[in-house]
Amino acid sequence: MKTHPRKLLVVIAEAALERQLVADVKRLGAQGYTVIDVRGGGARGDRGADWDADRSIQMEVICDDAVAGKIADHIHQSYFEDYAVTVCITEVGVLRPEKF
Amino acid sequence: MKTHPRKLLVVIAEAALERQLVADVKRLGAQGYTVIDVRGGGARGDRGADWDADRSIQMEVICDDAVAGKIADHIHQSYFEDYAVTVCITEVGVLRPEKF
Amino acid sequence: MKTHPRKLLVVIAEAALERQLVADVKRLGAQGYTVIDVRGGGARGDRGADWDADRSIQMEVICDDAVAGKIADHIHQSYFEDYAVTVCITEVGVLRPEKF
Amino acid sequence: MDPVVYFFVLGLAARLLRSDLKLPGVLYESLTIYLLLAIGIKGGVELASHPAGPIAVQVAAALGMGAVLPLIAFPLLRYAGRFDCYNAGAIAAHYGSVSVVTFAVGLAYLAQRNVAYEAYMPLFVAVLEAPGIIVGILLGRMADSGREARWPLLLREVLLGKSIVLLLGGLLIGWLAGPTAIAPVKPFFFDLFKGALCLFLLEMGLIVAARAGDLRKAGAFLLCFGILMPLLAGTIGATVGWLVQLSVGGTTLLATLAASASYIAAPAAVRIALPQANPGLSLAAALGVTFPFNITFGIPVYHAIARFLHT
Amino acid sequence: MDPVVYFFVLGLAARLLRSDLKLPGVLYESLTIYLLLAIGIKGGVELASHPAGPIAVQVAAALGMGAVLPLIAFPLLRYAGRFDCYNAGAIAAHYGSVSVVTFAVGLAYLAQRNVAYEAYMPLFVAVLEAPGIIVGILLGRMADSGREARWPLLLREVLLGKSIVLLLGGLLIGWLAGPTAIAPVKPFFFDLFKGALCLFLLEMGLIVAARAGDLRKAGAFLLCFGILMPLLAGTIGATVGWLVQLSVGGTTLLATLAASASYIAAPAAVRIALPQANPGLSLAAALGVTFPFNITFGIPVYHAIARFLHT
Amino acid sequence: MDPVVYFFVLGLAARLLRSDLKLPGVLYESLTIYLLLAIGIKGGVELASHPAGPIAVQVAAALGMGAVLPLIAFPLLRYAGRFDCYNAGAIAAHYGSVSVVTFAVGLAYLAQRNVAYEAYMPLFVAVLEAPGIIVGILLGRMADSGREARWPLLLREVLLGKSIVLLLGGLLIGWLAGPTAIAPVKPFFFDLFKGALCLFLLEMGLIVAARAGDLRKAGAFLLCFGILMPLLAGTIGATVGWLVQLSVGGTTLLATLAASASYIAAPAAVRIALPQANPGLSLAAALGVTFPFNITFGIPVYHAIARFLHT
Ligand SMILES: Nc1ncnc2c1ncn2[C@@H]1O[C@H](COP(=O)(O)O)[C@@H](O)[C@H]1O
Ligand SMILES: Nc1ncnc2c1ncn2[C@@H]1O[C@H](COP(=O)(O)O)[C@@H](O)[C@H]1O
Ligand SMILES: Nc1ncnc2c1ncn2[C@@H]1O[C@H](COP(=O)(O)O)[C@@H](O)[C@H]1O
Ligand code: NA
Ligand code: NA
Ligand code: NA
Repeated sequence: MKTHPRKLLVVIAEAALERQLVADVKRLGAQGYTVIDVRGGGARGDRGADWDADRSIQMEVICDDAVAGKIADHIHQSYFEDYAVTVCITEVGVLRPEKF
Repeated sequence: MKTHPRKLLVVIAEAALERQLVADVKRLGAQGYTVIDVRGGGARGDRGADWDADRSIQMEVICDDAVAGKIADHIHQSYFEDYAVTVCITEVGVLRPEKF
Repeated sequence: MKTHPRKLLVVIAEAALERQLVADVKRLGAQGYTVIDVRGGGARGDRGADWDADRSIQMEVICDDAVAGKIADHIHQSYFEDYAVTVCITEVGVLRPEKF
Repeated sequence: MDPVVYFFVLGLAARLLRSDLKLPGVLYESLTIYLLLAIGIKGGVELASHPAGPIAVQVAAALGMGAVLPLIAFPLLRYAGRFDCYNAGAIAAHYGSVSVVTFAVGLAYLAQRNVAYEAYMPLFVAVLEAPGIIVGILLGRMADSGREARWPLLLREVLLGKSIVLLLGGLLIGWLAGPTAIAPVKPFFFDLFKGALCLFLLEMGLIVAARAGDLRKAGAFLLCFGILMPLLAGTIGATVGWLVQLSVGGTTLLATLAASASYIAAPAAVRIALPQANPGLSLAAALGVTFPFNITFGIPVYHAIARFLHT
Repeated sequence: MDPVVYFFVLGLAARLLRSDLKLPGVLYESLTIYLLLAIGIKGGVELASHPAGPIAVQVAAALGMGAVLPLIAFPLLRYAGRFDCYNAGAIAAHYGSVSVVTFAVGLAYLAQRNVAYEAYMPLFVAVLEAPGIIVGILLGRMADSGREARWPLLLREVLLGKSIVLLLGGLLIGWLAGPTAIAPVKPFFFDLFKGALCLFLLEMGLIVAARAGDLRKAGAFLLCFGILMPLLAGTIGATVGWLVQLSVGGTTLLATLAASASYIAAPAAVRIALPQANPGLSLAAALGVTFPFNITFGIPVYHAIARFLHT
Repeated sequence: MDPVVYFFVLGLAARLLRSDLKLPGVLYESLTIYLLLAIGIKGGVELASHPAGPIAVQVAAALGMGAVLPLIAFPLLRYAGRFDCYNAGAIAAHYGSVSVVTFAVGLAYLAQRNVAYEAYMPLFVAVLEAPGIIVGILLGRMADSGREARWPLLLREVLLGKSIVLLLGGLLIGWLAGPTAIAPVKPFFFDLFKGALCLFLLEMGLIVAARAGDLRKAGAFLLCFGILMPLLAGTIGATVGWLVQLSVGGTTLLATLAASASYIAAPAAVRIALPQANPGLSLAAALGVTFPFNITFGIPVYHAIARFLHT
């Protein structure tokens, strides 16, 4: 099993941003994405997912360094100021390098 | 806190494969697994989890290098051609090495 | 895009522990946390999330080394013996170091 | 007090006592969809038997009222409340729009007292949902020339939000099908309505209590605003209803709508269109103050105003 | 048109207009379980009062029909449609099996017109679910000697899929309990049936519209197939029903079942047994063309055929 | 046998045959909430028309019985069953508390036989839920002086668990509202009750079958305990009911409550308060043995005992 290095970009954000984030990552070059419904808490208080305004999502994007950088920068500029958003990046290995 | 290096294998796949994947990873030596309901999109189109045929899962398996390799190879051979499946592998540290 | 190294601590545990774990990580210095409903299996048998006693959660905490160590140690001492709990730690990069 | 309100109080008490009682989010979503459809269908069935002319006039009046309400709320918030443009606009948008559940409690209130009302009143819920939000957002963005507006996206979000689609869809279906064809779905959409409303109010109680923290942070002005604004808007609504010759019941309901503040459609739209606004403020006022006020004291007051105007 | 169909159209319109209306997946699952159980129970209660002999003959005829239908569909798809073995088998499996919701719309159609039918018809839904899938998969795998077949696993998947378990389970419970003991659950399982069906059809509309893209890719042949195959199968079903002496209503329902294409049991089984087939094609035809066709135009046509045969 | 039990058997059979039938977890949660509220409201409506004095005596007797039952179960488990302190306490806590669904099956059983009972019996469900859990946990912790007890947290967990909140809340609402005001929610909370119970029992069957493995591991003693303990507790419950002058129906229900073992409130509380106990053991006995035993054979036995005592 030979793996190729890629980035896994994880974005935790208000559910209200889901549509926009999906459009954003596609536009910035991601070839795929995965979304999970989550709850949590941070600087902007507890978000217990009890109802619409309190729901959060976690989006995962496997991509190369350049795309990860572009997405992270875009989120930084567009959402960090006004929305409950958290971003982190991990090194991962993938089997099919052409896919990501 | 001393940690021991292991692999975290992440498989994102059609929900129809859940039963088979659980059986596969157990058979190939994983001592545990975790499954999450997700939605997403990739080469095989958007999978919005609106109904059965569109549901996806994310399976996480913490294991040693050998088992990770075996599982990845098995998924490569059995599912990559016909199913919407994505695999990636990360380095993680665990506290109880005998458990994984 | 400049990132700063942090730890991502992942705890998979019985849902009954959610309240306590949230209180624990906050007390031990985490500035945020994310919780996902999961199912899975391991040394303590299959936990299919069919009903209350079988539900599991995955908690993710991005934090610095010291806090990650404290949380891991606390979980080790308090929960490993009696509960179905799994912990692993990954290296991640974050954009806003002051946040974690 | 109508027993549906007890369920709200039960939810409130459970969360404040820190019980682990929680309604699954999906149940809340399902109940929302059910209530909107049921209200729509009920109104639609009745619509057929009314002449279109007078209704058109009433609808136009309601539309106008919906656009005017945020114009009243905004300066109050901006100058008396000293909120910035974004927050003033955001809160004005919530109060310009309407709360379906408050309306449903109003329906239950009138039914219990055997007060007749124009059965097509649900039409007004659908009509009043959007204009207030749009005007509120416009006001909030006046200062904000930097960002591009993305109005087409926003208008779609507001006009095709699930509440309008389900209400108008239900109205249309009820109207097309008529009473005979609707009869077989009566046990589901009509007979269960009040019970489902109880469950929904239980969840509302839990949510409101969970946001009690926001309320404390919101400050005294917002507390007062959350009570005085519905009284003002309710009076305006009752006057409009009386002018367009709604019955006492219809006038009460229009006043209730005017007085109610949205917490389904408005928060979603405002969060995208006015991201700078703090959603905690709008929700503290709309959910934490105005909603409980309306379902307990407000509706009887609007009923009294309506009766007063009609004598 | 029956008002339940309006809900389908509402869902369709909402998604095509890109509204954010979404029914929670869990609501869809719950409604499926409810509809299957309710249909089963209703049929079971009636089963007791019918002689077993004639029913056995009818069931055998239905089983045979279910196995034959994919044998007709497969060559059409393979040679006229130029699909490969896998896709031809997969689509044939969908059309060999049945759609419970189409059946439910058929029930509503007959009820509204006061057409009587054999009350044990739900038995045929359960009976017709499996054979078509199994034959379709067999056809699709003919070329595929490489892979091991895993038939035991597959048969369990098909025969113990949730639809058969709930339908047969409901039938058995209804039959064992009988009308008196079932009476207390009537408000839940019978009176709410049509309303729940409306909600389900709303969701079906949303799903069909979301898959409109598949439809475009599927091409003209599949579009025609999706309309002509049900007409052909419906005629066969009506003829079989007439031969085994079902009433006009029963004949209409058997024709409707024959004409309907599965989208609950078949997709799941086919995905595992014929992974090489593109699920988008089967679903585009079954969900995107045949389902809407059947609930709007198809059922009245099958009713007309049934009446014609019985005169 | 009451048809609701068939649904349990259907669930059992489906899972044991390894069908993929699964009820969404959220449906299970929603049904739980519904059943608890409905039972509470029904009891509350009736409470108003009864004198408080005798009820207070009965409640006190029930409280006492709830505290005594684990004191009987514990030594049996500890010395005859050779369980350690933790597990003996944990299992005793489950058997000291009550099962709402067993109670609901008891209601259905009496209704079908037209046996009258004190309509405020749901009050006893709420009253009996907590004491058994608390005493069981106390017993389990006797040996455990090391850990700090966190009793305030634990008491809140038990006394404000969702079952007690919903039952007592429902009782209070029913009592405050009274029969007239409750009438509009009757179709939702009363008429659907038995159907919802069927769906719930279907899920219980699936869950019990999924835990069949635990049962095998639990051993012969626990199997016997799971049948003998409810018979013993049921006899005690019937005697108490007879002493406090409940009717035959009421006595049967109190016996059923005493005999039933909790699997909603107790597991959650015990998991936090006695983490050393193996939850598989308690659940194998409570869910896997006692629950099926009670709903099939137990309730008729308790009814017979009640009739015997009242002659
Ligand atoms: N340190 C953290 N670790 C894990 N998740 C976090 C962390 N901080 C924030 N989050 C998640 O990101 C969301 C938004 O964060 P914030 O903007 O800090 O409120 C929270 O609701 C959490 O779900
Ligand atoms: N680049 C990616 N990053 C994250 N998730 C992905 C990515 N590509 C695919 N996926 C997930 O894997 C599923 C199957 O991928 P695919 O086979 O490419 O359609 C998708 O539905 C996504 O949930
Ligand atoms: N090797 C593993 N990989 C991924 N998840 C695991 C693993 N082992 C255990 N888990 C998760 O952790 C939970 C508790 O584990 P355990 O205490 O081993 O039963 C399981 O139910 C799984 O969800
Ligand atoms: Na308003
Ligand atoms: Na067919
Ligand atoms: Na008991």
